[in-house]
Amino acid sequence: MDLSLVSLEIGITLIGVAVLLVDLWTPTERKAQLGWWVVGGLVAVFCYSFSTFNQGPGTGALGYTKDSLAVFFQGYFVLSAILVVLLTQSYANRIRSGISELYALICFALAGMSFAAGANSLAMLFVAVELITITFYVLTSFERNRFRSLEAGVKYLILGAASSAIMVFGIALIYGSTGALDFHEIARATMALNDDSIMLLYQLGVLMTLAGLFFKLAAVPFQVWVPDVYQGAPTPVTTFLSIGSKAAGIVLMIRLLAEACPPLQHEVWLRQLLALMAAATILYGSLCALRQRNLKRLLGYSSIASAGFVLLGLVTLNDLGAQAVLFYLAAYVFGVVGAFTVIAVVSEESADEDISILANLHQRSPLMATVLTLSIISLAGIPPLAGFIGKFILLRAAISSLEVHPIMPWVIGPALIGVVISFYYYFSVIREIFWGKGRFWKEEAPATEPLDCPRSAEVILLTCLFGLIGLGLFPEPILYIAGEATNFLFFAN
Amino acid sequence: MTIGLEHYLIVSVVLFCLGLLGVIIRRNLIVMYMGLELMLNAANLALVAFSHFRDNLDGQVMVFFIITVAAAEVAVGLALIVALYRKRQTNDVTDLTSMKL
Amino acid sequence: MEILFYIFSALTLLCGLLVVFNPFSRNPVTSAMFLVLTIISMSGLFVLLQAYFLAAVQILVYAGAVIVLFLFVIMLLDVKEEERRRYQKFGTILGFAAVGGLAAIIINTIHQSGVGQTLTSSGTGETKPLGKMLFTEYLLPFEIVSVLLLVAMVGCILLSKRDETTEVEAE
Amino acid sequence: MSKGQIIMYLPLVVLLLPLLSALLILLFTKRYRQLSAGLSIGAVALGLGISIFLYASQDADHAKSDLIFTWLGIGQADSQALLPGAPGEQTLGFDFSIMNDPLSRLMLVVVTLVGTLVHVFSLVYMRKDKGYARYFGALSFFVFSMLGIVLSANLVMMFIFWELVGVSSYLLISHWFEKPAAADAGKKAFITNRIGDVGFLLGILLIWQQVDTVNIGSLGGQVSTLAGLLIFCGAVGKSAQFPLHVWLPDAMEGPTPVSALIHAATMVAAGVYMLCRVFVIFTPDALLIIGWIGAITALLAALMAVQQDDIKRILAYSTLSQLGYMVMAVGCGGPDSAMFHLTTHAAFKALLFLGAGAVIYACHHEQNIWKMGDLRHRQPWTYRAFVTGALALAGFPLLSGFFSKDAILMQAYLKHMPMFIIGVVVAVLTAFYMTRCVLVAFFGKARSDQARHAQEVPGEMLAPLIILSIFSIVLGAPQIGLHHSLSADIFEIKISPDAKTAHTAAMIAGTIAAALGIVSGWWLYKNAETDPLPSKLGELSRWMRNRFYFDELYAFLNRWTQETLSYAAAWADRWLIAGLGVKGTSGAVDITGCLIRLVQTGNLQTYALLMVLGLLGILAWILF
Amino acid sequence: MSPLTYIMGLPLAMALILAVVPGEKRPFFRWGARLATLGSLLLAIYVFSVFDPPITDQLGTFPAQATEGSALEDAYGYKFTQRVEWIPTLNIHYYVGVDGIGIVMVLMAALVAFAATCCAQEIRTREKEFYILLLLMTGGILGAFMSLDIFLMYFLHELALVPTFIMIGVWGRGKDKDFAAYKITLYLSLGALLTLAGVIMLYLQFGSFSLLNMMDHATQFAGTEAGAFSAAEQNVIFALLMFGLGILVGLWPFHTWAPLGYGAAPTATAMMHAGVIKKFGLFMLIKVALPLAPEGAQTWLPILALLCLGNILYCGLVAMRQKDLNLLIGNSSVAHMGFVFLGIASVTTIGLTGAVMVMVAHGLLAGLAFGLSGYLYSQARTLDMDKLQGLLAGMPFWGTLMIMALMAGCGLPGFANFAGELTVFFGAWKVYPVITTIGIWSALVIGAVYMLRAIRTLLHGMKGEQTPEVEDLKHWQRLPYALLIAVLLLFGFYPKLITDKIGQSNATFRQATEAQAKESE
Repeated sequence: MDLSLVSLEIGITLIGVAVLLVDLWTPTERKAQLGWWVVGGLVAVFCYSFSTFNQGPGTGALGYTKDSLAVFFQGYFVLSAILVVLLTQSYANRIRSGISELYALICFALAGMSFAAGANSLAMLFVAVELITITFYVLTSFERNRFRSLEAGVKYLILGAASSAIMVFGIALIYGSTGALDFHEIARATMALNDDSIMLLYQLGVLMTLAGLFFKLAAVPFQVWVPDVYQGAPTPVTTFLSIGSKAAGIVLMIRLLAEACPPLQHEVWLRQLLALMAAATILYGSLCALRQRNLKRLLGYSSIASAGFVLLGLVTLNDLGAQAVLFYLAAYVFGVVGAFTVIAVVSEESADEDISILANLHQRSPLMATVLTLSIISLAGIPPLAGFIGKFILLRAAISSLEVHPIMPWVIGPALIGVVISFYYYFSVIREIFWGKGRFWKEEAPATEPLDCPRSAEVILLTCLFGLIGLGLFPEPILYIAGEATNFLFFAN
Repeated sequence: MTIGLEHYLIVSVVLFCLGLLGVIIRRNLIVMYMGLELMLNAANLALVAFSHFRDNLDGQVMVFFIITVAAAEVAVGLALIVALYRKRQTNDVTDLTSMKL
Repeated sequence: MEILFYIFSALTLLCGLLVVFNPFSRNPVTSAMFLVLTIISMSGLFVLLQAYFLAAVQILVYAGAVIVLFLFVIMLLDVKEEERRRYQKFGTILGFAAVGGLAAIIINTIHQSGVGQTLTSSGTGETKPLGKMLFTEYLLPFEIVSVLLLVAMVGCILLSKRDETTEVEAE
Repeated sequence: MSKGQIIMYLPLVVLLLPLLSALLILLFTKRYRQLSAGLSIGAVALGLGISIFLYASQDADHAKSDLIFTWLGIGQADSQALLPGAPGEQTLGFDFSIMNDPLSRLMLVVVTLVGTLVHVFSLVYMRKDKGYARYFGALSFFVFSMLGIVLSANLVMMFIFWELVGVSSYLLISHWFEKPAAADAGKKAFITNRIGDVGFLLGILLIWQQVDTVNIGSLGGQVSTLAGLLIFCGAVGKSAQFPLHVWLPDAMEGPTPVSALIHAATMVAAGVYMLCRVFVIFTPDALLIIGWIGAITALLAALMAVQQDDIKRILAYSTLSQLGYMVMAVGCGGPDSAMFHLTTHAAFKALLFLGAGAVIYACHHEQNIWKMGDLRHRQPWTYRAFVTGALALAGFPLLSGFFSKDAILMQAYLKHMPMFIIGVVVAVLTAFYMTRCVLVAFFGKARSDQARHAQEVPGEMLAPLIILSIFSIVLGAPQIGLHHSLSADIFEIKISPDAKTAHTAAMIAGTIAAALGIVSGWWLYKNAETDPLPSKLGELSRWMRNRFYFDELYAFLNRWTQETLSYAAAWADRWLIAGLGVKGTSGAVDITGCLIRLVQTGNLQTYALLMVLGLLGILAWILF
Repeated sequence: MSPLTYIMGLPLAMALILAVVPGEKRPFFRWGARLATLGSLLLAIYVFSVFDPPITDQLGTFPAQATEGSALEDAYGYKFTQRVEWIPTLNIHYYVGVDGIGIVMVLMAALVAFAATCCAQEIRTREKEFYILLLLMTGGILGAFMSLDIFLMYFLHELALVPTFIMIGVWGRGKDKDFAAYKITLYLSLGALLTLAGVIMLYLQFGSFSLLNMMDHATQFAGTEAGAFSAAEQNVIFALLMFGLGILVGLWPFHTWAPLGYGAAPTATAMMHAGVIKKFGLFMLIKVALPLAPEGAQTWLPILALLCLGNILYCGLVAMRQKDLNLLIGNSSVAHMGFVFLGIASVTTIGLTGAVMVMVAHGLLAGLAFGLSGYLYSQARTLDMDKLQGLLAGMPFWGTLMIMALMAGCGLPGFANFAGELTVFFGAWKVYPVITTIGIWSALVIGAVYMLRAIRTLLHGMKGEQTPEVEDLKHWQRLPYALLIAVLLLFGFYPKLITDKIGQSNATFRQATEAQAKESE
């Protein structure tokens, strides 16, 4: 096999191992600086692998293909990993020891994600998912002297393991009904399958496999873990969780639906299922967040809602929807990272995560206030920021399949309602920034002294600033790439 | 009657459900892990059965991976339990409710 | 043949049940022990399915490693058995119902699909092709699993090693 | 510029002069009292000159309107649209064009004449007022809008100036805006007028729908009764006909010269003028109703006037009844006599008001006639002028009022006998209450210190009185030929055969009526200390005194219709829409959110259970 | 480069500049904002003046761009167009240009914006943020009125959403300003989302966002079964647009946000929002919904007519009961929207022209009224009419302007409002006689009642005992108010100025009215 196919993953893994090794000879106080090297390495590796990437799908012999979809997501993952590493670095003094292990683990998770991006067989899917998940078990409980971190870790581990067990059983059933693990062979086999009795088994398998992916995506009814884990995990990990592992679930789902089960794409029940879940997820996320005061939990709920939007794009089961999903994710990164970065800095300074810590932020640090506001606006999907374009094309995709599926109004309606509801809590964050009362129940005036954020955090903030505005005003390039990546993905329509 | 694929599958399904039951009703984290192990093993059984009756080894390869992953999972999980126990002398899930709503 | 199958499967299920739901003892050690039995009897089933290699691996990895790990931790933390009274009736009943429903659905589906009738061939369980596949066709997942093990190792070390610095409550 | 063009543009000049002065005063000269007054007077006086010139230079062509510019145009201006024209596309265009025919010219003279005199009178009367400049500005603005009504050649234009007259009168009535009564009176006047205007506008729309034009010149007979009556509503509001008459007496809260200008000569006359303008559109039924409205107004107002004590209010009610007279005349198909009476009435009623103003000025703003008395020695000239006016109003033979009233009575005699009778009764009452007023105010002995210390007013105030008294003596005389020119030239009304008998009958009836009224008044009020009538009439007099409780009735109606509705609406807005609707929805959403959150118990096994249940549900739903 | 781009760009550019200026330089922000809006105003006046007759290259100094749609642009009477690719994937362009409606709206918006920036005196804290937000708002709405690409239109309009929220929250008045901020934001976003759905459906119908192409297609579709989109779809789309945009405008019963929000908003925001941004809904309704979904319009317009009765009558009655000046003005402005809706509901050239006239007039009027009340608030710190009485003697200039504003509000001839309402009545009379009658009653009587009550209590009468000491407008403070009232009078005395311009967009009107005309045959 030619290693250039997996050069990216190999590179990433090597970076991870290298960090582990270099760590041994690095004095403790300078360990945090390794982050810059990791970032540099990631950029270099990505550029190299991208330069050697030859258009057209790579071989699927090893259950791995490097088509444009994979490349898009690998780029996405690398970018988010870079941002997360930077965030980790500005978060370093929370992590007393093992900062470099943290970098390494992020790299390994990244490797898993980029394998997932190209996963082309159930075995690959399973292994990649497990690599990601198990890494995240460790990452989530990384601050092991914080009880909440451990609690989050345990919860995530048990629920995650349960869901992956379910997924494995589903894989077993698919394998049993088609006798293959490779997506294309499965597709061929299902085409051949004529009697629907076996088909039933196959459907069961697909459903259970999807359940495992829904868990990663945090879609109702597999969303319950999200708020606790998001709250307990270290903020960089939370960020990675909500942009990385969610996206891995999405790409796997797209691949599974698009490549492994062509016959199901015409099934009504699949659309109904996705539609129902999309509506439920959006409403659940928006409603639960209404009274939420813990910022990380709030963003957890909001990420549930956005998972609902992703499903809204997937309901269409066509290229348009997939393209919308891809762009939505691209826009989503900057919003989430920006928000979490500011929250990380501010909550670290005031040892609290209540929304009231944002009071006076406009005065304490205009940059952070601006970025947080813009991120929130973008998450809420208001012009002129990236999030709006994302929501726009998602709605476009959904509405465009309006006449194809009669269920659509029942998704779009709740979606719109959910958006309006979500505005309430998004705007209460903005309110807190600009005229918040602080801890009014303690009658203590909010802090006013200027708040300085670390260099690396500033880099992230500026990146997000440009990303949000740039994608909002000039979405064309990403839209084009996303369109290319999802071209002729689905057989149906 | 001869033992067919279906019998094995039924066994695996029941085992799977037992594991799930363990996760749901037992509050001792360690036992919950055992439940998870049972679930994975059930899947293994199904895979092996299928691969046997289908004459192809992909299933067994899968099982190989699953076993490894399960081991890793357990290792991490138990380490986590150790850390947790250091912090709060418990391994009962009902004590892990500091974050809610 | 049938006898063996019935014995092994009965053992598997019984011990599995006793792992999770032992009316006589809530002690994790007991559960661990029954887990061993489950594993072993299951590897017996593997043998019946002519997956000899996997049967061996099963015994080695599980009975050999995993269970030991379990017991190790149990001993390390000298876990007392959980008191009976803190037992949510509602949750249990609902859990039984849900799981039972799940089982019913899956079994029913399997039965309807009739794979049992359609697939009735029996191959020969050699290990060689397995190993071949593992290192050709499934090389990449294999490597990934190795990375995964590395991660697990690092994770275990990180999580279970004591901090040099004094432990402070973060919240 | 040819003579024709000059003639064409002169009315425009007359129209714009007061506007110009008003603007100048508002923008620049507010600080300089005399300058402002000078501007205003100059404008209106110049206007008077031009109008007299116009009126004198009668050229024969009638109903001639000149287009000045297009005020508003819709539907013409799609020059380069490539699309084909839509089938049902309408166009709408309102021209600003001025009516330049003898009728409008006559009205011009009347308005500017009275206007000038009132301006002059105000010079002194308002001297001590601190809103002097503002007063003159508003006065000019009023003259402008009044002239606008006179000159406008289509109904929309007329409506516009109609409204402007309303607002300027509002400004003038509540000139002393710090006085609550004045402010309220202004408000009442404006809103009452607005109610009439609703009808007017609806009428315009209906006419536009029926004959597809709003130009007065091209109006024909093919207008429905309803439209005519709706148009008439405007007149009802503006010239205070029953049932919208209530605002006029309160309007007396304004400065007296204003009352003289607005509520005697011009604004209230606008309604009648408008009726005469669009006379052609009225169907017989419409005319009948109009006539009766006029008759009722005339009678009611006369009865009310009998028992008023405030000198201005007496005059106000007499104005009402005289306006009723004119409207009745229109209703009897005699626009000429209506216009005739309008003209003469303008003269002597303005005279009376200004006289009253002089009296009030002398008595330091004492308006109750029972607190006056014996003023004929203290203000001899005012006395003479006032008496002249009173006699003219009472229809004393050979004075202007006599002739104009006869013309109306004659019309009534010809058309509807009942109206004739009412007219005669009203004539009697008129003579009676004027006699009462004169006797009580000027004869007997002074009943208050203000009356004792009163002395004759300065010349600037006397001059208008003198001039107006001359007019009110001679204006009606057949030798002047006003009536003849109106009936023959302007309205082209052919003399009906039995006009002779009607004329004699009217003349006799009028004379007798006047005599009767004066004699009874003399007999009752010869040096009376208090009013003898209440004792004689009892209940009836109380009703007269309280204006037959119309205000109370309207207040009641308003409270129980519009006010109640508004309360209900406000309540609904607050509690149903904003409360139940909006707050309810948000509350419901909030509660739902709180309930759903309870799912997040934080207990791992609950979560696991939920997931399994969810999976179970999905599988059950899909696979069965 | 079309001058329109500058009109929109100046405020936005200035917002960027101000963003980098350190917050201490407080005068800089005020004058920068004024400069930018003044520039837009002057340009707008220039465009307005050379808009008609049709511009040829040697006449207009800005040659119209030669685009493939130029024939269409001429057909629909659009000038000063500029078209640049923006998002090819979605077939979205930066495409600006004005027809008659657009140009009058742009002029109005620029006027009010300039006045608003001048009236922002009261802002003493955090001026930097305030002026940046104000400029964002201004640029966005100016752009929305001139964009020929519906996506761009929507996009630019939404720029105002967040600034409104923050402005009300930070610089707002009253104790329940938070509630007001949330209410206005949620309402507006709900309306915007419904509109967005409608816009997307339109886009999927026509495969393009370009207003002109869509209208062109619509005409070709009209009648023909093939390619036309069915009446059912039109019904859905028109309903979405009607209610979505209706919410943005305060269509009954979705109006309660308006008085509350304006009552709580700082002066400049209230002026911009009540005057300009609120008009966007109507603008889009006329420019997009009517011509593109005429058959849907046939279904829904009668309902709109009924609902607008809610505005005209009900809100008028509500206004009669208001004790707070801002609430009164707010309710009356909601009531005035009813006339516009009436004009729209009677899809006739006259009615639509009238509607646009009312939009312009009311924009100026609302700006003026809220500016004046805001000044009063800055003086007296309250707008409760029980506390404020007899102010005319104390502040003659302010009082006179207030009287004029209120009089204009109750449709006095000589002000542009009267011309507009009159036209609306003429347009609607033949279609909805009863509703028109009620409208006339409301306009002439109810309006007069509450406006005169306001004058009576606020200005006339003796000075109340609780009335605080207030001082009149000083010399140059008068500028914005004088400007607005002058324009109101100008358009009132010579409405042909705008009716001629509006006539330029007859093509749009025709397209809107054709279907109805067919219906009536």
